[in-house]
Amino acid sequence: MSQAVPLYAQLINLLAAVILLLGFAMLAQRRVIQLIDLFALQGFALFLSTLVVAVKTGQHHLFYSAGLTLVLKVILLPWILHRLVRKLHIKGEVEGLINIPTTTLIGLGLVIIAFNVATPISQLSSTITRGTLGIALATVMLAFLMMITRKKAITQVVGFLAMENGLFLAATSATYGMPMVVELGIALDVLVGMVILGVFFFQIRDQFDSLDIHHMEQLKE
Amino acid sequence: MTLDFFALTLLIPLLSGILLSFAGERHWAPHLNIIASAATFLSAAGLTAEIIDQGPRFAFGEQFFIDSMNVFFVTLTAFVGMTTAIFSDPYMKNDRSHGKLTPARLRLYKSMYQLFMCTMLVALTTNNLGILWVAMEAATLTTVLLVSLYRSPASLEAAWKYFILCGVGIAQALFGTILLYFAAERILGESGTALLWSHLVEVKGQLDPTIMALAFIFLLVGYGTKVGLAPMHNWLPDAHAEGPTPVSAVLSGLLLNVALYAILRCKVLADGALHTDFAGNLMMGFGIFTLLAAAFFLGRQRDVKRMFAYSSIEHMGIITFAFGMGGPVASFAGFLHMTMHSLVKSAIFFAVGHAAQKCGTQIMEDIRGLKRINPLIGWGLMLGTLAILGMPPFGVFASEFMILTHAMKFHPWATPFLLLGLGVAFASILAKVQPMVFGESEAKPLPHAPAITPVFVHLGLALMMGLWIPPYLSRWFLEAARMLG
Amino acid sequence: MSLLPIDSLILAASLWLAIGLGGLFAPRNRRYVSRILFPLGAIVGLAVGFVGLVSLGSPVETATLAIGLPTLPFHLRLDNLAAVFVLLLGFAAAGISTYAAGYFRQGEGMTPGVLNLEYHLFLASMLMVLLADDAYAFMVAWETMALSSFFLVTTDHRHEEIRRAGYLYLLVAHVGAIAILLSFGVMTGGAGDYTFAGMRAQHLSPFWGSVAFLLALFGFGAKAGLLPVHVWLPEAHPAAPSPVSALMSGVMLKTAIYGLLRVSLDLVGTTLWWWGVVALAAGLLTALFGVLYATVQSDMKRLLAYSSIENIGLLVVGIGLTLLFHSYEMEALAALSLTAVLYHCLAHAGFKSLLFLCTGSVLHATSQRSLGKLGGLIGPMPWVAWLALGGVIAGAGLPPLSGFVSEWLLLQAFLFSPGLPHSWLNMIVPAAAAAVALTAALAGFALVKFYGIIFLGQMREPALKDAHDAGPFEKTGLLWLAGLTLALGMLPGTLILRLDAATRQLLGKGLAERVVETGWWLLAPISPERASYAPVLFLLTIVATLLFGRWIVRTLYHGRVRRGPAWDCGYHFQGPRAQDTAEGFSQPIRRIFGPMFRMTRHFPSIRDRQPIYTVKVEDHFWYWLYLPIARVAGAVSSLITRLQGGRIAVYLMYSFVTLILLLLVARP
Amino acid sequence: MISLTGVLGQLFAIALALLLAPLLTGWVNQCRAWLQNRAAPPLLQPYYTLHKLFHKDVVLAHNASALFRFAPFIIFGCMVLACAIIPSLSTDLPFAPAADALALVGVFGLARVFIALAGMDVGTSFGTLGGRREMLIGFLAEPALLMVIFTMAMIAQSTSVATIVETLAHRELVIYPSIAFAGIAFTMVSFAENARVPVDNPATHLELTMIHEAMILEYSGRHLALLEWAASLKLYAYSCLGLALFFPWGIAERDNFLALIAALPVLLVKLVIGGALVALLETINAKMRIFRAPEFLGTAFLLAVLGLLVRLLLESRV
Repeated sequence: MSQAVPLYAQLINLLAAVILLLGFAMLAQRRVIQLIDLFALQGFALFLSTLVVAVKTGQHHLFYSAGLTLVLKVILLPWILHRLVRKLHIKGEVEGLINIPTTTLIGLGLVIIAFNVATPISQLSSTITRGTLGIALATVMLAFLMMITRKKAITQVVGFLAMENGLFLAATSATYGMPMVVELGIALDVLVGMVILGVFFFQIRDQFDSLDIHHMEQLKE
Repeated sequence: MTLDFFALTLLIPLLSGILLSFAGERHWAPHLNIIASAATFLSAAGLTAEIIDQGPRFAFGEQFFIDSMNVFFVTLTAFVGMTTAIFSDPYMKNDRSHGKLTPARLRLYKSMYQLFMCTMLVALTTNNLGILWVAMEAATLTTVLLVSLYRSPASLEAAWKYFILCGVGIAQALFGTILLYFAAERILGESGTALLWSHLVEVKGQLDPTIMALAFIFLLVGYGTKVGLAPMHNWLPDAHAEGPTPVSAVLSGLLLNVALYAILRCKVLADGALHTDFAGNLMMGFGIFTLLAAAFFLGRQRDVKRMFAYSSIEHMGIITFAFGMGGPVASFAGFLHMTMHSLVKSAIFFAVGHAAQKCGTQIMEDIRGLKRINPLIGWGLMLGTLAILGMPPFGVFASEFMILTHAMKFHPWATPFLLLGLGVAFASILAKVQPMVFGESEAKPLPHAPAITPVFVHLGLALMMGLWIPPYLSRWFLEAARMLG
Repeated sequence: MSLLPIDSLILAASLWLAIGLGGLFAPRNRRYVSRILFPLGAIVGLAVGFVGLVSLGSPVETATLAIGLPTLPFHLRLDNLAAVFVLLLGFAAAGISTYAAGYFRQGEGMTPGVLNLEYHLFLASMLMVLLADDAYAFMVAWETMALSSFFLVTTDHRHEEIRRAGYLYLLVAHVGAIAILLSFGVMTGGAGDYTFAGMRAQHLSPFWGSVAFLLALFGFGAKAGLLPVHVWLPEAHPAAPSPVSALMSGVMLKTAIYGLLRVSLDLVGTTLWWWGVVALAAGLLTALFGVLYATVQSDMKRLLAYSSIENIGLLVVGIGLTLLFHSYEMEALAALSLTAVLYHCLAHAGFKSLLFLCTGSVLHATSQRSLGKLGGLIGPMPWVAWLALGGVIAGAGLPPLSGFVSEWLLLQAFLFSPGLPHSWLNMIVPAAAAAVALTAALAGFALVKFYGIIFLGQMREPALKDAHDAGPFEKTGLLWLAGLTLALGMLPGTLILRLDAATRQLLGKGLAERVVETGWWLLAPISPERASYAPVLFLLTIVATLLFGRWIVRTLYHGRVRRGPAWDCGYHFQGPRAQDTAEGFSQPIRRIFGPMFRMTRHFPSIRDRQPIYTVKVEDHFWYWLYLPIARVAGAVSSLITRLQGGRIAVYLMYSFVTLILLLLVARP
Repeated sequence: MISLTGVLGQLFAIALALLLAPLLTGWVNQCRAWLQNRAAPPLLQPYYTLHKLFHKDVVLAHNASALFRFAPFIIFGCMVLACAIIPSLSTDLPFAPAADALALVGVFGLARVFIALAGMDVGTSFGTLGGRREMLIGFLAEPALLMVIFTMAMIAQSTSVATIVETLAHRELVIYPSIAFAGIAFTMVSFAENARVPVDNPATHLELTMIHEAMILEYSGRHLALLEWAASLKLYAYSCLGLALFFPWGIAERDNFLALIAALPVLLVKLVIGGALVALLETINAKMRIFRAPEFLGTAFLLAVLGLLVRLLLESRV
């Protein structure tokens, strides 16, 4: 194991680590605009890692996946989000339900859990990039945590999309990609979901004059 | 054979959905909605006949396949889809007369309704677990706008929660699917077949147990969110209560089933890989917890649709428990219960929908004397409620009888919990429904006569199944139960 | 004729169903429903009764219907035990249906056609309960019975308290049904064979047998009105229309007794002595409780309902005694007490239906249920009054009518209990007999109150003068039931010869030889030297004395009668208000048994311009058992509803925590 | 089975009861008067009263129903029946199988129900009050009486009165505590049942605590006569029952004609002593408040049950 790790594997591991780091950064980020930028950055790292896998394995559909990632996660979605923020005049701090240091500490715990859960699986993997599965799981969990701790609807959406990133990382890096049909389907779903969300935001703002989700705590019991 | 029933079953709702999205406000659109649903049902029935006749088959390469397990769901889905379409015609017209809806939203409703049916049918018939996931997500997406159709603050809130919670849930399911692929890929290779259920099931014994256990956890929590398993059920009462009633009916009667179907497919693989009762135990645990939680929720409800949404959660708990027990008898009972729940619960929602429209409220304390306003609606609601509470001679009792007796035999520890849940649910629901149906009232008639036939067709079927399950149906259930192992 | 009894009973059930459905063709046509369908139902009932009578003593018949679960079609079986109850159902239904033909007149809240459907469905389901020979068929019939009677109870659903009564009834019935189902489950012994034949084939360990028995006692007790699951009964009976109360009290409660007998003597297979003690204790408590509460009621139907609780208690006492003897293999004595049980079932079906129907006539004639507003109805309603007197005498367990026979048999059984090989039991059982005696005497008190206040004395309301007597259909029904009560009182020997088949089937012993030996007119279950009772002679003596005395007095003296105002010790302010009220009549009981009741009283003060005295008697169990349960359920409910707090972040956390917990904990 | 002497004896017993009953009442009243230092009424006073009452017209209240008119006959019939099955002279009573001891309690119960209903019929304040109290006494006394009978029936292994008496008469003279308990209980019950002093007072009208008199206030003429006669018969029946159960000696048995002849004087002697004792007990006791009556009868019940238990505990192997 300790022999020379191939370059592409090093690259993938590096990129995976970057994605995880960005996940933390998002967790700690207070401002909406920066959050979206971080998300775009994460998407870019994801694109790169997919590209590396694609180059290594030479699977065509992975190139498409990479392209899709680039278009969707790096360009389209951040753009939509930015537009939304501008149109809806979302400003200022993203208040959390729990303060940032605590959140990051919990996140650390989650990473440990994720790695532990993923370890037995990774050892079975034939791919060299098996370690990324743990990172992907950690990314998913961090995104989950972000959704739990944030109050604004839009940050929840970013969290949701970040979760999708984690999943995508798992799909591409750990398994060298799902079947093309599936990936296309997933991408389509994400896109449609985003569009619907956009529609939704306007409806929500019309009704509540705010995108703060604490307005939406009326349905109980 | 030139007429491919399968293709028709999927294409009719898809095409009519697209058509309705352009022409949904025309005066013939409601009829189109009904006709399309009826045609879907007919072709599903044709498909069923074909499957009974010729055995399982594949379609579109190996991407779709129909066996005795899913063809039964397909028929059920198409049937309830048809009756709901019939029901929704006067319902939506009434809503429109009351000024709650605009033509544009009606168009959205009809289009999305058909697309929703399509996604469910795809989810049911696909052989590819990835596509299954995609279809499930698409089902969420198509219904999310239906839930917020009234654009009221409450409905928006409900839709938002529905979207986020189910989205997150389904994301977990995706992780599970990826893990599954990860496990399968090592055996089936990187060919596109590694997510095809028909291939997976043949090699299920070779799948890595550790991965499969993890995958099943993710899939269970993920799809379980859509099933409404506690404590991931929170979206369900909101979405049911705030959406239009036809949507509540199909969500409760169909979508939950489809999500559970997805879990069942995965359970087969997990069982095969693990050789233990791990998956079954998890499902039983979730089932019992869901049942109990929902039962105690019921007592404090004020909104009638919300209450019946909790009742759906409760029944999903029972069904999950039944499938968790496994074995031909319990699975048979599970399928029977799913069928009964679909039929009866949608019938209840039909009746409730009309009742709420008549009384102009969903708050139960303000709905009184339905029997006096409209005896058929009143009796429909009363009988439906009693049926769903497991009173014989309705079919829900038959399945609950089998589940209980099976549990007594193999899992006696669970019996008290089951009974507690059922008892509390009985007490809570009956206490609320009885004064709604009986008593005095002075509500005005509605501009459009309600469609009562679907209610009684559903209840009639439920009654029949309580006393006599047609042999071909029971063969069908048995075969499906055998497939679950 | 090749129509087997069981087939004819299936046919009868189908006919009842058909009659019920027939009402839906013209649901609002009251004449059609009441004048054609109900009498038809009565005829079917009569036929059912005769089939039951005929098949007593004939071999067991079975049938399988092509409905039910795929693995468990409906198994039916007509044996002697079932035949006794079929007989009861048929004959009681004949009378009640005839009465009902005249009863349901105007505006009872429910459409006549629907009512007719519910009523006949109720009858058919009771018949199916008796015939069922597997757990599924039994449960389906049992719950259909509960359901149809629930709808019947809430016939007049416009009143809040009637709806509440119906709700309570169905809830308790359902809880009981769950217990019964569990009991069946235990009795299959894990073999998974839910036919009764399968259960008989199982040999349960004492522990599981006891579990099954206790569950059955609870489950059937809930339907029968055994303490502490009796609370529905005094609510549901008054709420229901009188023919329905009559059916429920007279027949439906007996199906629970049937079930208990079926399980404890037939299906379980073993009998432990302490089961008998448990049943004995439960029965005694129920009987005493029921009769005490009956005495203090002010609503005539509630009074009868509590009296039904008392009678159920006595029946369970009899079952307890039977089990006790049976467990020590003293089958002759077991047969004696079982005969008492069966006889009392029949007797109670007759007289309690009769009394409930009489209250129905009173209710129709006066629109009053409260005893405080009735009185003196023997004048305007002589038919009802005199027939009710028969019911009262039978109900008070007095000779020479039906209630006395069963009570006598029961006491005889008690008397011979010292033969039990258990000194502790020897002590307890006679004390139990004392309690039975007290119960019987108190029943007399309650029914004298019932009769005296409704039919005798002065009319407490002026409107009562316009009360009308029962119509022809009603009279026929009442006469039929009164005739049954008389026949059961007069011809115990003849009937016991028939019942012998049932006891012989369950216990291997019966009372037939003795009865044959001593002749039809004399009832001597052991030997005439040891115990005997000849109701015919009894009645003849009293009638002869009456006639002879009257003749003698008129011959020797005269038969002159003058009418004048009542004397009342010369006290001349004697309006109807001077009579005892219902509350006043029961004052001694409230005083003596004070701690048994939860009383709230309001006394007038000296200065009150309009002094009012009120007393409200409530059930302790309501406060000790039911409300706490409701409170606990409410508390759990409010605790669990916190799960749904409305915050999406919290919801996400549930999902997240669940996932993480499962990942950390769950291992294959 | 049924012998001629039996039938004759039966008829004779009934006739004797009808004749002797008022005399017994008269005797008790006379004794009471002596004990209370009053001038005693004639021994035959009850007969005079009956004769007078039969002569008088019946005055019915306007709203009195047919039940009111039938009740005296039914009550009278019940008492005749009771007297017919209680062995006074002989145990060879062909009528006895008609009702055993349990049925005897039933007979008294039937009479009680009718008299209570008749009391309520006219609807006066006193009538219902009397009916209520009669039923109160009834439900307290009846179980006690049944327990006494149970004790005796267990000794004799029979509930047939005749058999009990035969069995008891034949056993050697041993003191049974159970019989003693039963005897005291029976005495107490008899006093309550016959409207005697600690519970009721037969001699007074117009007392707020009256029971029996309150119920028959509205009766007059022949109806009242029958009721008075029935009351006498009841006292006679209870006396005979008590004597037969606790002092069974001297009662003739089947086919024993000599004993039958001897039985009459023995019975008379026993009744004379018994009546005097009744009068004595009535005199030395004070009338109780109505709500002391439950305690009184409760004690009787307790004693009866104790007797039964003692019987089971101490004597079951005898």
